[in-house]
Amino acid sequence: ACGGATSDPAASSAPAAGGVTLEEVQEAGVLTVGTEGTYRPFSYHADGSGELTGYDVEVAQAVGEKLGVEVEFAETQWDAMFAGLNAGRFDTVANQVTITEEREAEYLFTDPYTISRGVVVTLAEDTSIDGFEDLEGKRTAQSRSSNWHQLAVDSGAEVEPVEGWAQSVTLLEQGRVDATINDELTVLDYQKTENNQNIKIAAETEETSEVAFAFPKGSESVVEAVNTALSELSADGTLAEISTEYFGEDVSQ
Amino acid sequence: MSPTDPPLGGPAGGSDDAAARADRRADVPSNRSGTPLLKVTGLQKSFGDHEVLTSIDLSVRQGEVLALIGPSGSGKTTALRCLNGLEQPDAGRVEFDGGPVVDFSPATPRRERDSLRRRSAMVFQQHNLFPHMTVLQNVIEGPVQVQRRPRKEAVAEAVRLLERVGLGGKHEAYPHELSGGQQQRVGIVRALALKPSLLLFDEPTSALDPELVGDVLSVIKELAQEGWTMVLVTHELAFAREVADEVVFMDGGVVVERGHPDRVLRQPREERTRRFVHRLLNPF
Amino acid sequence: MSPTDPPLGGPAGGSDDAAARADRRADVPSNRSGTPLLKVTGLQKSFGDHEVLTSIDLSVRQGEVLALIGPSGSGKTTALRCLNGLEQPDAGRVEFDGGPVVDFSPATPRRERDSLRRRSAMVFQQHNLFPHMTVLQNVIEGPVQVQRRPRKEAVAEAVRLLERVGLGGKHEAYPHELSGGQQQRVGIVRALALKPSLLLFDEPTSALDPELVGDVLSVIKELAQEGWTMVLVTHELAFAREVADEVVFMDGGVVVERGHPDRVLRQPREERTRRFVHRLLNPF
Amino acid sequence: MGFDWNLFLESLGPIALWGLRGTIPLALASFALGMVLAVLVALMRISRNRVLSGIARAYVSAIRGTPLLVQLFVIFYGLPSVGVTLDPWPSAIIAFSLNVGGYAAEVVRAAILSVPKGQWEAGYTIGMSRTLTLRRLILPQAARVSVPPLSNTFISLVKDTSLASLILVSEAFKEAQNIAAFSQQFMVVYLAAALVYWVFCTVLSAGQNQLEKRLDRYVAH
Amino acid sequence: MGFDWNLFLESLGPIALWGLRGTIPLALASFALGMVLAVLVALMRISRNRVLSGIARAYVSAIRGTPLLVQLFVIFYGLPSVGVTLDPWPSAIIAFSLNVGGYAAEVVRAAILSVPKGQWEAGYTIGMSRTLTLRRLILPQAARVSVPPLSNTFISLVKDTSLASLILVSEAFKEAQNIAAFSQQFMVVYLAAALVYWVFCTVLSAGQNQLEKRLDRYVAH
Ligand SMILES: Nc1ncnc2c1ncn2[C@@H]1O[C@H](COP(=O)(O)OP(=O)(O)OP(=O)(O)O)[C@@H](O)[C@H]1O
Ligand SMILES: Nc1ncnc2c1ncn2[C@@H]1O[C@H](COP(=O)(O)OP(=O)(O)OP(=O)(O)O)[C@@H](O)[C@H]1O
Ligand SMILES: [Mg+2]
Ligand SMILES: [Mg+2]
Repeated sequence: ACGGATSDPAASSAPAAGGVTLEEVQEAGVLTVGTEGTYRPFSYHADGSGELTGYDVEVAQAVGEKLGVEVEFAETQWDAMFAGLNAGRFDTVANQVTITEEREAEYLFTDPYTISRGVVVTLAEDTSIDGFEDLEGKRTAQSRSSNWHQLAVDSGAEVEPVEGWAQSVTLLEQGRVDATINDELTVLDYQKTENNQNIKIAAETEETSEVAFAFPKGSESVVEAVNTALSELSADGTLAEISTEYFGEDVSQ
Repeated sequence: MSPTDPPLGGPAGGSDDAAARADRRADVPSNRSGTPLLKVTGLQKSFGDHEVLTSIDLSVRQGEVLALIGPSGSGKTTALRCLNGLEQPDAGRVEFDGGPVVDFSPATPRRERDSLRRRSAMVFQQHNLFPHMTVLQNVIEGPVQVQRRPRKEAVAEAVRLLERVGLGGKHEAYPHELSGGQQQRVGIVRALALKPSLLLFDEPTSALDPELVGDVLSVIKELAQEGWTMVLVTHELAFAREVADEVVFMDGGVVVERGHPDRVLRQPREERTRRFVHRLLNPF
Repeated sequence: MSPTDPPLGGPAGGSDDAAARADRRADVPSNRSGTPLLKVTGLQKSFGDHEVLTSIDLSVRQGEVLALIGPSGSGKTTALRCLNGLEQPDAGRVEFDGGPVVDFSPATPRRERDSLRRRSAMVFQQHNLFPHMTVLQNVIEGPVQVQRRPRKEAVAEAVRLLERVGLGGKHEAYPHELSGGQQQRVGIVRALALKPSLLLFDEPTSALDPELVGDVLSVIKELAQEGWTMVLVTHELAFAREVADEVVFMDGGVVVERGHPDRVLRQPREERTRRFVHRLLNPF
Repeated sequence: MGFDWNLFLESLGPIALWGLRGTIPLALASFALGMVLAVLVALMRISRNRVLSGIARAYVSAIRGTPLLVQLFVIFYGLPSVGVTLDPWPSAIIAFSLNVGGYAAEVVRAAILSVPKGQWEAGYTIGMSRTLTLRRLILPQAARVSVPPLSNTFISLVKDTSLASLILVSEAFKEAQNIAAFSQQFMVVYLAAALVYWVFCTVLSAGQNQLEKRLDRYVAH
Repeated sequence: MGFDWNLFLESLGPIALWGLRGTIPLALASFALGMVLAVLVALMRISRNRVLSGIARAYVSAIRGTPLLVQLFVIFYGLPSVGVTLDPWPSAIIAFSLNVGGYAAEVVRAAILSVPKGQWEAGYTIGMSRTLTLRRLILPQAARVSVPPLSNTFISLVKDTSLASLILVSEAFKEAQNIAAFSQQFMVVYLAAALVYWVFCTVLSAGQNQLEKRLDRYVAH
C-alpha cells in the first residue's frame, strides 16, 4: 500500500514543488495519493488490518477510474503530508484536508468532495458549553491533522495535541479535557459503532467547511481533470452512493 | 600512653576485654610465650571439587611473626583469607585469645565469620587502596566510618603513622600519584590505623619493583621489632629468615614442615621443602 | 639445515643479504668477535621536558648477550624501545650490520624507524600475547601474516619451538589458560618464530611468580648458549652475571659503567653502581 | 519555492523557549529520578536474593523490550481505568524516569561489576559492612565509569521527551509541530527544531566533559 | 468497559507479521550497515589526521544532537529538493544506518581505546603495519568489549524503526496504529504491540548472549 509514488518516473524526476501535469499522470498511468490510513471513516484499514478503505479513499479511487489511471496510496502521518506533496512523494492528498486561506496560498485545491460542519463534543452531563464562544479558556484535545485545531485556538481554547479521535474521546471521558472539536462525520461514525452515551454533541459550526484534494502548485491540468471527474461522479450519483455507504446521507454537496 | 608503647603505635587488642588487652600490651617482643593470640585447628576449604586446604593447624603468640611459605597454589592466600573472614572455611576452628572463637561448618552464619575481622587487618599483594580517596582519607576511612573514632583523633593518628613510614608529605596525594612501594606503605598504614591485634600480609612485596621491595620490607621489619603480631605470606626467604619467629611450609593443603626459620630454610627435613627452597634460591 | 643450526632454531639474519647471513650463522657462540651486529651511538630521547636518554652508546656483537641494568626510571625500557622502533629517538644512530642504518632526527620518517623491526624481536615484561588467539596462532601470526611464509612451514616451525620450551601440549590453549611462566615462554617463542637477528628482552621475569622465574630464565639461558644475540633488561643480577657477555649500568640517561659482568656486579668502580647493586642484593 | 529562512529563524525562539520550559526540565527531572531508580534496580539485580534480582530483571526486560510511547500511554491513558489519574507532568516524569531507570540500571550494574573485587575485600577487611562498602567505595568508583554511557542515555532522553506532547505536556517538539501545522512547512520548522536540540545536546555534553574531568582527578592519565 | 482480550489477541498476528516484514529486516539491515559505518567513523575519530577526525566528530555530534525523526524527514522529504529522490526502503535504511553509525561509532571508539596499548606494540613488534594490527589484533578484541553496549543500540533501533512509517515504510507499529484507528481501542492494541516488541527484543537479546559466549572463549572467567 506504500511506495507507489516513487516507482513513478515522472514523480521522481519532478523537481520539488513542480507539481505534476495531466500528461505525466496519464503517461505513468498512476495517480499517487497521500493519506493517513488511520483516520476513520475517511481513510482506514478494513477490520484494522485489511485493505485500505474509507470515504476519501473510495472517492479518490472513483476519480482515478474517471481519469483512466490507477490510484496508489502512500500512507504516512499528517506531519509528513504537506512535506510529501512538496517533495513530490505523492501527487495529491486525500485526507479530509479542509480548504483554508493559508493552505490556498501554498497549494491548489480541487472542488470540494465533502461538505461538513465542525461539532463541539463534550461529556453528556456537561452543561457549561453550548456554543463555540463557551470554549474560551476551556481545554480541548485536537489532532493537528485538521483545521479544527485552528478553530479551537480561534475560539480561545487551550489546545492539547493528540494523535486522533480515539484519544480525544478518552481524554474527554477521563475528564482531562473539557471538549473536543471534530468533524461531525467522525463523530457520527463513532456513535454509529460505539453508541457512547457518555458524550454528546454540544454545538455545531454555523458555516460549513469544504474538504478537497490538495495538489502542489503547477498541477493545474490535473486539478482541472479531477474537477471534471468529480462533477461527473456527482452527476452519475457515484459520490452520493459512496457517501451514503459511509454516513447514511450525502455529504458530498 | 604507656611507656611500652612502640613508635609505630603498637598493637592494640580489638577485643572489648580491657584486662586482656592490658595483658597483651605488657607482652613485649622479648617475652614471647603464653597462650597463643591466634589458634587455628583443622582448617579445611574446598572450591568445588578442588580441596585447597585439607587440614591446617597454625598458632601465633602475641608479638610473634609467623611466615607462611609454599609453592604457588598451595593455599597460602586461601588460609590467610580464612583468618580474616574473607573466605568461609568448610571446617575448622579459628580462635582469638579473648574472642572471637569460630567453629566453622557450612552452616556457620556469615556474621560470625565476619567477626574475625574485628581482630585482624590485612595487607594485600595489590594493596587495594581506594583510588578515589587521598592517602589520608584511605587511612582514616576505617577508624572514622567503621570504628566511629573522632575524626580529629583518627587524623592525628594517621598523620603520625604516615610520618613514620616516610610519607609525611603525601597526605593529599591520590594513590595513582604514588610509586608502588609508597602505595604498599599506605596499605600497611591503613591496616595499622585499625589498631588490630593481628596483622596479615599476603606477599606484600611481590607486585613491587625490585628496588622498592626494600622500603616495604624495612617497614615490616620495624613492625616486627615493635611487637606487632603478624602472619606473613612471602617468597622472600631471606627476609622470612630474618624477621620470622616461626616458618610454616605448606603444600598440597597441609603443613609439611614448621619450625625455626634457620632450621626450616637451611636444613629442611622434608624433601618437598628442600626442593622448594632450592628452586627459589637457585632459579636457573 | 646446517650442522651448526642450534636446537632452538638459531638466529637468522633478517636482512636480504644472504652472504652476510651465512657469515653470521657461522659465527658460533665460541667465536664472539668481529664487527658489531648492532651499534648505537648518541641515542637521545626526551618526553616533553623530561630528558630520559641523554646520550647512550651501545654495541652488541653477533652471538653476544648484553645485559642492561639500572634503577627504575633510568631509561632502560626507553632505550630498548628505541632499538625496536617503538619509540622515536630525538637524535642518535642505530645501525645493524647489513642494514638498516638509521640516523635519527625529529624529521626521520616513521617508515625508516619502523625498518628497525625487520631485524629485532621484542619480549615484553607483560608478555602482551594476543588473548583472542591460541598459542599456535600467536606464534604463527608474524611469520604468516607479516613475513608471508607458507602456513604449513610456519606451523611446523612453531610446533618445534613450542616443543622445545616445554609447551608441546598447549597449541590449542588460549593465553589466559596458561600460567604466567608459560605465557612468557610463548612470548619468547613468538619472538623466535620471526627468526630475528636480535632478541630484545624487557624484564621478562619481573611479572612472574618467583617460582616461575626459573622456567623462563632457563629458556633464555639456552638461547644464549645457542648463539642468539640478545639485549636483556633485567633486575636479576645473578642471572645477568651468568648469561651476559657484557653488563651496562645506566642511570640518569647515560651509561655510568660497562664491562664484564663479574667486574661490574662484584667490583663496581662507580659509587652509583655500587649503591644500586648493594640495594638489590640486600633489600632490607 | 526556496527555503523559508524567515520562518526558520522565527521558529527558533519559540522552540527554544519551550525547550527551556518543557524539554529541559522534563529531561533533568526524569534523569535525576531515573538514576536513583537505576541504582536501586542495579543493586537488586546483583543481590543474592533471587526474588529481588528476578524483579529487577523483569523490570529491565519490560522497559527495554517495549516502546517508550506505549509506556507513556499506559501510564497516562491506561492507569485511569484502574482509578489512578495523574496529571500530564507527573505522568511524563514517572514514565520517563521508569524508562531511564531500566536502561541506566544496566549501565550502573556493569559499572559496579567493573570495580575490582579487591575493593570490596579491602572494604570488608577494614570492617565495613556490605552497604557501607557499597556506599563509600564501590558506587563512587562506579560513578566514574558510568558517566560516558549514561551521557548517551541522557542525550537520548532529551530527544525522547518529544513524546511527552502526546500526553499533553508542552515541550520543544510540540511547539515545532504547532508552528509547522500552522505554516504547513514541516521541513523548515523541523530543521529549526533540530538546531535547537543540537544546541541543547552540545551544551549538555560539555557538562558531561566537565563531570568526567572532575571525577578523573583520582585516575591515572 | 473491560479489557478487550479478543482484540488484543487478534492484533498480535498482524502486528507480528509486519514486524517480520518491516521492523526486523529494517533493523537488521540498518544495523549491519550502521556498524560498518561506525567502525569507519571510529577509526577516523582516532586517526591522527585532523581533518578526518574533525569530520567524524561533526558527524557524531550532528547525529546524536538531532532527533531521528528530523533525520528521516530530511532524507526522504528534503533530499528531493536537491534532486535526490530515493525510495522509502532505501531512504529508511540510509537514515537508520546513519543514525546507528553515529551512536555506535562512539561505542566502537571506546572499545578500540580499551584494548591495551601493549597489543598495538606487540603487533608492531612482529612487523605488522597499523592497518594489519588493527584488523588482526585490535578490532577482534574490541568486538568483545562492544557487544553489550551495541546490543543497547540495536534494541533501541528495533523500536525506533516505528518512525519509518512516516516515510511510507510499513512496519509493526503502523499496523498497530491501523488496528487502533479502526477499533478506536488504542490502549489494547498498543499493549499488543508492546508484547510483540518485547518478544522481538527478548529473542534478539538471546542472540546477544550467544554472541558474547562465543567471543568469551578466550577471556578468563
Ligand atoms: N575463588 C576461588 N575459586 C576457585 N578456586 C580458587 C579460588 N581461590 C583460589 N583457588 C584455587 O585454590 C588454590 C590455592 O590458591 P591460593 O591463592 O590460596 O594459593 P597460594 O598458595 O596463595 O598461591 P600463590 O603463591 O600463587 O599466591 C589454587 O589452585 C587456586 O586456583
Ligand atoms: N611515554 C612516555 N611519556 C612520558 N614519560 C615517559 C614515557 N615513557 C617513559 N617515560 C618516563 O621516562 C623515564 C624512563 O622510563 P623507562 O620506562 O625507560 O625506565 P626504566 O629504566 O625502564 O624503568 P623500570 O625499571 O621502572 O622499568 C621515566 O621517568 C618515565 O616516567
Ligand atoms: Mg597467594
Ligand atoms: Mg622498564
